[in-house]
Amino acid sequence: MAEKPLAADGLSPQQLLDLYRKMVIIRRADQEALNLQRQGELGLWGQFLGQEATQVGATVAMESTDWIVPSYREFGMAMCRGIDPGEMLGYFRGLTHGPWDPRRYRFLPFTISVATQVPHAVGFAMGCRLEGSREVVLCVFGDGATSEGDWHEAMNFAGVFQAPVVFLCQNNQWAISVPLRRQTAGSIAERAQGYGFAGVRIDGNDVLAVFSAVRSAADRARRGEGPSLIEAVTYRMGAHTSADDPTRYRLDSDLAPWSSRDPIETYAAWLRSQALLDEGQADSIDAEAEGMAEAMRGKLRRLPLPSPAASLFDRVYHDPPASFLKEREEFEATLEPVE
Amino acid sequence: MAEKPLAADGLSPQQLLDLYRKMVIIRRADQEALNLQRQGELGLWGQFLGQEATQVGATVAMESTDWIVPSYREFGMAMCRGIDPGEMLGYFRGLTHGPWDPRRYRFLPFTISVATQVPHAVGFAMGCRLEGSREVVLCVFGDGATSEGDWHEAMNFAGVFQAPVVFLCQNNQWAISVPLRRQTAGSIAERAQGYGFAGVRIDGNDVLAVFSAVRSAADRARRGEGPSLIEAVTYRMGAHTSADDPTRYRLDSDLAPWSSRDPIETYAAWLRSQALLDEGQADSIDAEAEGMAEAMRGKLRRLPLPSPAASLFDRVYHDPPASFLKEREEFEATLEPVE
Amino acid sequence: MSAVTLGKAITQGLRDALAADAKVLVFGEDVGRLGGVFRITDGLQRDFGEDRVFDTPLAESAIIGIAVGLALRGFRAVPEIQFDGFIYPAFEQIVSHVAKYENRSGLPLPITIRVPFGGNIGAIEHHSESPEAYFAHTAGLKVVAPARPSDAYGLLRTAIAGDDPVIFFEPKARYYLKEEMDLPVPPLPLGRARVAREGTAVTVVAYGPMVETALRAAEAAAEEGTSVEVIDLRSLAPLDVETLVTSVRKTHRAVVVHEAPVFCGFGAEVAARLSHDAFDSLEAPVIRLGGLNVPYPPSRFEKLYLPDADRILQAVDESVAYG
Amino acid sequence: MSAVTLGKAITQGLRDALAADAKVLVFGEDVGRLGGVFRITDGLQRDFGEDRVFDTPLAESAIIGIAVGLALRGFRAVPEIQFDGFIYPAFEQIVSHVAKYENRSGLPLPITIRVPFGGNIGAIEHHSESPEAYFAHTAGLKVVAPARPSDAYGLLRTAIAGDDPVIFFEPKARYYLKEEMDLPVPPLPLGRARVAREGTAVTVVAYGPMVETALRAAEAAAEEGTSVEVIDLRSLAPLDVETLVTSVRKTHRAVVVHEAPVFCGFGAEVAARLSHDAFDSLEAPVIRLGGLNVPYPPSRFEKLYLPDADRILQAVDESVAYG
Ligand SMILES: Cc1ncc(C[n+]2csc(CCOP(=O)(O)OP(=O)(O)O)c2C)c(N)n1
Ligand SMILES: Cc1ncc(C[n+]2csc(CCOP(=O)(O)OP(=O)(O)O)c2C)c(N)n1
Ligand SMILES: [Mg+2]
Ligand SMILES: [Mg+2]
Repeated sequence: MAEKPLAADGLSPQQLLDLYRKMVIIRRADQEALNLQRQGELGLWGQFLGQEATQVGATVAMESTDWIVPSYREFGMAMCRGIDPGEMLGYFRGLTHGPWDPRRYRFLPFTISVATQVPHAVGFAMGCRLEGSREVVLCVFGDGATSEGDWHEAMNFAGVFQAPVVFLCQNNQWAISVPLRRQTAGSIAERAQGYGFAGVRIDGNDVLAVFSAVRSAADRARRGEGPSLIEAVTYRMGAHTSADDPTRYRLDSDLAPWSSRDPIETYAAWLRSQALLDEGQADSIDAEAEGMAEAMRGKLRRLPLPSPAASLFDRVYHDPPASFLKEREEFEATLEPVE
Repeated sequence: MAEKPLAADGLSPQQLLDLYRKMVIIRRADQEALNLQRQGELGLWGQFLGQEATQVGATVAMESTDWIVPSYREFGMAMCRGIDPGEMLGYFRGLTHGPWDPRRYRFLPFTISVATQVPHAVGFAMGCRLEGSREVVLCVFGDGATSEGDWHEAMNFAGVFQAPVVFLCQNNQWAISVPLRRQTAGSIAERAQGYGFAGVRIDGNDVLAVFSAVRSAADRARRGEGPSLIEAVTYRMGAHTSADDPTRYRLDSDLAPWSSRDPIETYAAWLRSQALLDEGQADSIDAEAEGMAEAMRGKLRRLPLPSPAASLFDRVYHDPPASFLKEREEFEATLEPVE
Repeated sequence: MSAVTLGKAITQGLRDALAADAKVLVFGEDVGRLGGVFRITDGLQRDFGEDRVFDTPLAESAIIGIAVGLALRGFRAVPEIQFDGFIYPAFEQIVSHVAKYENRSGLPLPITIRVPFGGNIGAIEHHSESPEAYFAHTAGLKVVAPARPSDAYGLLRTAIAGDDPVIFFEPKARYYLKEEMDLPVPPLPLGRARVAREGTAVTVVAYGPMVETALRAAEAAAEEGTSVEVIDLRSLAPLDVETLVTSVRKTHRAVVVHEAPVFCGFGAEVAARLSHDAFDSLEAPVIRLGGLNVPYPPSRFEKLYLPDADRILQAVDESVAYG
Repeated sequence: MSAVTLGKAITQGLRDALAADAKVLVFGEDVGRLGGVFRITDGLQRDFGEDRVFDTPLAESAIIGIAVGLALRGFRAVPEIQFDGFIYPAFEQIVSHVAKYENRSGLPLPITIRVPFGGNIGAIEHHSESPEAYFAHTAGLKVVAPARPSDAYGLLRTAIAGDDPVIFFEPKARYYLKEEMDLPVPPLPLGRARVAREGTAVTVVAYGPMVETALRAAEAAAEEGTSVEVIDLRSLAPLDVETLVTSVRKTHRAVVVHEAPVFCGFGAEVAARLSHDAFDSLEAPVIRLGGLNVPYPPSRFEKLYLPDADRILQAVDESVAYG
């Protein structure tokens, strides 16, 4: 991995180090969330272990005015956008369907229903284009998502309307228990050509490769040259979610080759080889990650239980019908029965 | 068009002539149906004028034990399969949703809901494969259909399960008023590659080119080599349906280049140049077509109005619930009130 | 005052909405150059340009999906689904996103999905469906179905100007129904039924295409000496229960009619609600009329499948004769 | 006799169906190697091979679409939709084809779509939906929702062996509910409700996950001296109106309960039907209980959203106190 001067070219030593820092921090958050789930603090957790390079590289490659439309495994991306991880865990704790303001962070809500966010991203990007804005949309999904009809319809719309959108497939090679070869006929990246735009397959464990592919796709979109598809090949090192038991369908030997390609370790080695990371820096990043984990844990545990009536009723309609407000009142009455 | 010995190679003079005969006959049926619609005998008619070569070439290329899964514009294909055109018109007269026995003709019902038949074809073909049968499925759809999610999902399934299916796109360049360039990003044929199988773009107005592409795709499927996609480029010379007014969105000059590429005329010229068609034969085919049209018209006009109760209730369930049979009885009672 | 058809009132509603707010976008299959298969969007692309009124590829799920994205971006999306029977491919986007995205994001979601619906037009399969109950049952949506031109205009303007998603069902068999009026009429709040005809003996509840049929039945009943009150719901969700109950408190009898199959149809909600809220007032069971519980039939049989004025009259007589 | 869970009864039903007829195919997302996210298909691929029990790509519309194709080819297709909330992408295939294809082709369409449904499992969005009303309203489908292991087994065998499409809703929160029984039990005809508990004062109508809740409420009511009859519908379409009416003729009062939102939910059909057919027997309005008319909430609030034994008891008391 030592021969990566080109991709690194545009980035300052500080920025290169920051990529490492971000990967370490989000991994720590991932690990902490898993622990919290095991301790019963979260209803569910979906690890992204192994996918840190894709998440960090792609997010950093976008400008801060750009928008990100995620699936559900992009917790790391959301962190890179500055969303508080403890707050976000409210989602996995079952407290709220939307723990952050999507406009503030330019990061749309998680989407559980696989691939259904892809047309949202395209519509959003069409809107940017109509406005003559220079904003670009990064739309993220998994390998399994590419099998859904919505994915295809959105690709075609993006091509027809030349929407400024970058499609990023986090191909982690599994959709729950289904491996890529039973999921996907042909190749994901190659499908782009059928829609008349560029598709590339890159090493999703190489943060600089991800950065550079996403950056140039975003630049093209910004210049009005339309959409691109990036297939970042990575690996889901953990279970699908905390509800999953991968030993039922995956061999340890499947994992082995990927363990040696850990995105953080390989990048750290390269940084060291370039004298961009020393022991002291590594330690202080680890300490920062530890602090983040502690803060996240604390924040999660202190998350207030929102008011039931507000949670259930207040974000259904902007202009709630009178009958609906009456139902809200009736509901509140059942909570605190009048004597 | 004179240099087509290769494609023609496998076909006897008789077979070559028969392709012409079939095209003439189905065109005559199309024209007659349009007249019948204008006379108020049909609720709707969807012309296939200009697409005769694709319909005849493809149908003849399949073996009689193979199956065809059509969209709604494949009246000509159905005729080539021996389905009585007068009976079939019962569909467009509003008498029945299914005027023929799909098993007898190995021709599934028309599908109005665009692209939704494509997964049916794939499932059917998966079934053929599971049975170890040598039967192959020909699945037909329009250019517009390729924009639907179902189309994509079915392509991917076909690739993953190596289903013995031939996908035939009748790219007539319009989906009602929407021209190909606003419908389709990239190229239809090229999309096949993204699913890991062969895609070809052929001249859909050249009956021999269609025959040969479909025949070889079917052969591959039969040998267990999986699906193929054929994009037959043709042109919808008429309106979308009798309810449509193409002058609102299409110029006469759009049509002009295609008028000179009429599939029947060009093929007739080639046949004549090869001394495979003489005036007498042409006349007798015209006469046969005329006879067919008369018979079709007569048949349509004599089609009995099916019994209402049977039409409404008898093909809903194979095992009708008691409550349903009671509803049927009540319905019959409203028709003939008991004194 | 001049006679305006329902179709033209909707066209004018779209036109005025496009003129009033540059964020309004109209799109769907064939709505641009062609002006829609029913010509409802006729002339809009010419007058507002291809950016604001545009044809889409043939993909209903994406049409609604991009509407969500455009709405999140700040546009007011007015997608058209070409026919009732082609809304099903978009069901996931509607149920999981259009209905729920406000809940998850806290953002407004101004989407008005126009759907020509209902039968009686002699069409082939999938062109005569009445899918309104699916959407009425989906929390987070507003569902309207006007019956006359002025309401269509007024409700459409309200729907488009509002910040919540609305499924806007247009009774396609009534596109040529006329009303004397001056456009524009004021925007009409959603959720208010209207008494389309006053009466005393039985309440007939209808919406969309069946209102006209109910009015014809009421006319015939009047000739026979039975005074029928006709309620035009206009809005299914929210449902104006008060107007319904008020009417039944007066007539003590009710019939509810729609084109969709009776089983688990919207009439079930009306009947269940009236049977509950007006329990003590009802002197006869609420009768439900609707399409038969079979797939929509070939067009030659649609008149037997759908309720008509005769069936409404019979139900009215049955209700009056009860008890 | 041994204690069998509902989940295991379904597994056994699939196993016995696969063994009984070589044309039976089980497929869906993760049903093969993994044995399903709920382990309902556990061991089936191992025992019947990858041709008969197979994983599909992640595409619900195609899963149902190929089921149609396979059924037309002569197979008995038993697709699984992984969660209730993921059936919507397949809605078009279900409504336009699964429900209508027999009508159009005259051919049998043996498809049993298994759907784990309902809430109360602490899940994230889209994993706790109760979409049964959408399908009950769709003519051409049969819709069942068993509540106990023996019924689940018996109904599943009937569904798979039958020639009509069935939407088979499995109450996922009850997969661990046990019953003493010997498998196999005989196939159970669709369309027959059962009296799950006899009573005299009020009829509580439920299905799927709410039957157990209703029984608990009935138990509590008995302690308070109120005799509650509980009806387990088992089948929503066809609906066993006779059993319902017979019960209400006896108790004169009814409550209907489900997890789905009340508005236009399946309870509306039951209430409308009872209010009509048992009009003269009813001494109180039929009360409907269900989820609130809001999107399914974050899991910490689901207990407030869903009906529980307390709310059923309150409704029972309200019904008894009426008039
Ligand atoms: C429409 C839909 N169907 C099924 C599911 C259940 N499900 C959740 S995640 C998942 C696999 C997704 O795989 P992929 O797209 O590769 O993303 P990954 O989980 O690997 O990040 C499935 C089947 C879902 N969430 N949405
Ligand atoms: C799902 C669906 N959406 C919309 C329609 C309305 N519609 C009927 S045909 C058609 C265009 C189809 O174009 P194409 O697939 O190219 O076939 P062609 O009519 O040209 O043969 C449209 C939009 C439909 N039938 N089904
Ligand atoms: Mg994956
Ligand atoms: Mg076309």
